[in-house]
Amino acid sequence: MIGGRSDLPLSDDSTGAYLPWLVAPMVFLSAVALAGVFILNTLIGSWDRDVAGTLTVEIAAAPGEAAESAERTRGRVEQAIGILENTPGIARARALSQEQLVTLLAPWLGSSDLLKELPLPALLDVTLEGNGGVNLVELAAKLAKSVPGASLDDHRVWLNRLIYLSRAIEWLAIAVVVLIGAVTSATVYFATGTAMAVHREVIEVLHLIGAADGYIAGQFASRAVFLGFKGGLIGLCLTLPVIFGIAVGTDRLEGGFLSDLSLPLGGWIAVLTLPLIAALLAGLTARAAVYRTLAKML
Amino acid sequence: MIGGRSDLPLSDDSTGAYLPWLVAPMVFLSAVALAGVFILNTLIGSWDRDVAGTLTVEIAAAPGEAAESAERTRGRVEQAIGILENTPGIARARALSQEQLVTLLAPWLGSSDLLKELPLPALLDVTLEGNGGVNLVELAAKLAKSVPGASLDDHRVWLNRLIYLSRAIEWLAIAVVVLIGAVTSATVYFATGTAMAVHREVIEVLHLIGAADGYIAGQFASRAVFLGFKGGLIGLCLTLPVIFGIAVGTDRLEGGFLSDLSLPLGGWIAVLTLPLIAALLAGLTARAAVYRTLAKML
Amino acid sequence: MARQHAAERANVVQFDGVAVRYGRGPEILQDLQFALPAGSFHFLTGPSGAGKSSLLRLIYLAQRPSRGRILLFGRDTSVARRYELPALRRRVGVVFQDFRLLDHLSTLDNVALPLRIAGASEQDVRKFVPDLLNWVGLADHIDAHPPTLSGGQKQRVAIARAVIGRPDLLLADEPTGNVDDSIAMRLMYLFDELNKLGTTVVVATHNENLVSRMDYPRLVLERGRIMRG
Amino acid sequence: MARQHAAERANVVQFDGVAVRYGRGPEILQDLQFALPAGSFHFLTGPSGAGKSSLLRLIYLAQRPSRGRILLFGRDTSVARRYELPALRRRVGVVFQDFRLLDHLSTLDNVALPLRIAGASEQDVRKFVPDLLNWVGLADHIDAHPPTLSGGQKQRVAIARAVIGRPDLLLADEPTGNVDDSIAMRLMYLFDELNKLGTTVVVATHNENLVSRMDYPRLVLERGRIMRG
Ligand SMILES: Nc1ncnc2c1ncn2[C@@H]1O[C@H](COP(=O)(O)OP(=O)(O)OP(=O)(O)O)[C@@H](O)[C@H]1O
Ligand SMILES: Nc1ncnc2c1ncn2[C@@H]1O[C@H](COP(=O)(O)OP(=O)(O)OP(=O)(O)O)[C@@H](O)[C@H]1O
Ligand SMILES: [Mg+2]
Ligand SMILES: [Mg+2]
Repeated sequence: MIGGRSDLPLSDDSTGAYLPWLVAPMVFLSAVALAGVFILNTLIGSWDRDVAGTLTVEIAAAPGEAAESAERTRGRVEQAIGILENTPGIARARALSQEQLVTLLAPWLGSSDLLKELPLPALLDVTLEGNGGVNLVELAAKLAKSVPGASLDDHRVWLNRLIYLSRAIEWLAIAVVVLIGAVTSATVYFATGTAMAVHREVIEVLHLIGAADGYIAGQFASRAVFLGFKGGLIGLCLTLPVIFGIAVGTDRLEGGFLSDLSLPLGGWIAVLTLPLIAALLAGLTARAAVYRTLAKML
Repeated sequence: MIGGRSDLPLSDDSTGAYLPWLVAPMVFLSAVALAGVFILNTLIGSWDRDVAGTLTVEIAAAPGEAAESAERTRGRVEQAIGILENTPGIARARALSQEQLVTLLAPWLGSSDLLKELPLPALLDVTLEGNGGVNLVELAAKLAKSVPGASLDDHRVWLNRLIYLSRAIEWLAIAVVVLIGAVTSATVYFATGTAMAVHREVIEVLHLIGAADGYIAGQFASRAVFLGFKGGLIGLCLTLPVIFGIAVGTDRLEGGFLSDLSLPLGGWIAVLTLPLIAALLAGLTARAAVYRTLAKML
Repeated sequence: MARQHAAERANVVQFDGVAVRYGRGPEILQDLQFALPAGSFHFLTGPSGAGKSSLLRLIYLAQRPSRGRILLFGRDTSVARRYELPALRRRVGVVFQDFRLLDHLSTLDNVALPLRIAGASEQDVRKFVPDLLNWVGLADHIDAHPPTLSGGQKQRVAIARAVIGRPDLLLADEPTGNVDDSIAMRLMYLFDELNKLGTTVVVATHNENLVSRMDYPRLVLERGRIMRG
Repeated sequence: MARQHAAERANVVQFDGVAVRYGRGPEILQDLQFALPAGSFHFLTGPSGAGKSSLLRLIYLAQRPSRGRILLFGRDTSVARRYELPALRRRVGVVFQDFRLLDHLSTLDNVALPLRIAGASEQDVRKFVPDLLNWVGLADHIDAHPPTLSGGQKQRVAIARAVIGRPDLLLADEPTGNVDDSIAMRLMYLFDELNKLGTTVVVATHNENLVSRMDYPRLVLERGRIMRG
């Protein structure tokens, strides 16, 4: 499609010259948004793995004398296990034994024999199913409401909350990508269409001289492919520093927490494909616009 | 600027017709990005208030016999207070007394007299300065490293972490707004410039007939203002459902946690100003482009 | 062409009850019924606005008649498929009244256009185009672009473009409006030469001087009809 | 005008050693030294490409000379400020060789353009424009747009636009190339009338017929210089 002799005055006119400069920023925006989605997705994936596996639920000791307290605490534990095991995505919930509890509390309260005589809180070890699809935020709210003194591992709940927020942002970013893609297409479409309007007379003369429709359309299409690709490349060149900038910048900001903010291979491929898409789109639009112009002629 | 007799063939030509359709999606993108920044900023503001005020640091009881443990724990407390009081943004750090501790632990371990004999963990009550500018994530890391067994209130650290992430996203969104603004300007600039290239002959004829530069530029500028404003309004109409959609959608998703996801007044003003900015920009560009075209003529 | 029917072959152009109207206006041309035999040379005259350009537009397939049938090289253009038309058009050379040169191409490239569209080699272009430009007096302006040419120079480029492909049919619409009589005669001589080589020629003109100096039949358009002059 | 110097006032156009070259090409016009007295009528002739249009372009301020000085209505155009030029241009009516009509305006609006730019009322437009269009034979095409007009009709619109403002100076570049001799004479009569009312007229033309039929002096351009005919 590129190359070949051009009989058309499309090489240095002001109409063609601006097409790359419309395409470039659009490809830039698309690429940045696309890269953002990929980075975010990777990040969420790594968090997801942290959330998968097991989880701890703590149930405070019920108030009252030791025996009474222990009785009531046991009732709450049963209740919590019931709720947990009825939650989709949770494989199993099991209360820790007294010994296990003491072992766990030792670093906090010292390994005193006195511990054994205290009305201890209960800890439940919850095993999640492989896919990690539990909404811990909802679960925490439900537990807190139904079982007095029950609380879900704070760290996990927060991570889950973060994941949900990030997912929302991810969807927004995908929407932005789609949107910008649509706008880019519209821009290329209208810009190319305008070029055709400007060159209507040229098209007509070629038509009357006996050029076949395909010949005329091909000339304009190859020109548009070239200009669209040029714009796409410019846009891409603007994108690369931004992608690296995001990685480096956020990395420094969050120190380790967001450390894997680099673009995965799939993301690179997607971003690098954009100029080709822009070029193809420009070419097809030009072709269609010329055919549409020609269709009005005998 | 709008209205007045138009002597120019700018009313129904294909060149002018496409300007609004280039401006509309750009204004749409700008408005969505702008609204996003405002919403995010409000959200972060409300989280910020949650983080302000006081904060708890927990220091696990050191291992060993009761007396020895208490001694070592006290040493760690001193150390932690030293670190805390040297952190900018922290007004004061104070260890809770034994009585306060027991009162606090009672709900968890029952209010047994045995508690008093345990090697209890220490709790520090930390008062933050008004502006809430402490990086809790960093502080937590520093404490954990320097003082064995010290940990910062998990909830708060997570909230802080979220705030930092959101701030990063906010800056990104601001960058996107600036970027899209620049792209919009470029689009309007080039689109209007092209219209001038197309109308070069018209401009030249008017010039040679004796029309003053201001007259010619004014005709094109008022036309461009109209088209730009039309495009801006279309873009705005597309924006409103999206803004409401974001508010409703994220609201449902996170149930309460993100409940104040509505656009603040300032945001509404900024978003509603966009069509005016687009119109102004189109007008000024057209004016400048015509003057530039005319400047090449005698 | 070789195996075509003799009667069809004889007439390069044939109009059967052709009429033209624009939009819902009156009929500009009415019931046109005439034929142009192969190898003929006609002048087309008539007052301004009589429909000379419209008639030529019908022949070079820029416009459909609102009524009637037009045969071009024996092919009924009203039933011809769209993809057949370019080949027909390539056999017709046209000098447009408003030149229609491509501003961004040099004189040489403008004139070479029909050759290139027909797939001629660059060698042929280099061989024929400068010669022809020399003949029409534009040897000094081979690399000039139309906007830098004078009115008469543009007209001569338009004529060169129309004849470069040695078309079977040459339509010239007011080809001498911007040149003086000596150049006009020189251009007519060019058409005459082409005609002698077999090209059918129609020249629409207001130049009475020219018409009277050359001994060719005349089609007079008046009130939408043709009166043989 | 009223308080201008008498000698300046006498000459509407004055060329002092004017030369024109395009880019780094040769000088198209050389050492032009002449004056057009107020109220005069000249034909400008010369072969195609001699520089007639270029000379007129200098006068209507579309182009600067590469050398020399041009006085228009007594004002030295080489020292005039940019903002003074529109007022000078409004006193000059021009018929461009390639018409330069605005395709998106109707015939009426095209012709009304100079009036509107000069700030005339719609009432005046409605009063003068249809009359003039009637005179040039375009009464039926008042609402037509240029692309739907024939070549001669466009030319007449261009002429109407040039004369509608009763300019002090009328420059017509090949104004009769697309009309027959009877319309041409009618248009010349229009110019003649304007001239009698005080307008200075210059008509560049190839139409020998026309020049010889009217008894006006002739400026002949040849090899870049003016030879009074
Ligand atoms: N596209 C069009 N739409 C409407 N009317 C048209 C169109 N083209 C031509 N006409 C009208 O048809 C009539 C004939 O036009 P045409 O150009 O054929 O005349 P012509 O004989 O070539 O005149 P001229 O000698 O002035 O060139 C004119 O009145 C013109 O206004
Ligand atoms: N913008 C330009 N750039 C370069 N050369 C030009 C330009 N305009 C005109 N010329 C050249 O200057 C010469 C004179 O052109 P001009 O249009 O003045 O001739 P003319 O006398 O009006 O001819 P015609 O009778 O054919 O209209 C020509 O050779 C032309 O090619
Ligand atoms: Mg005609
Ligand atoms: Mg000329």
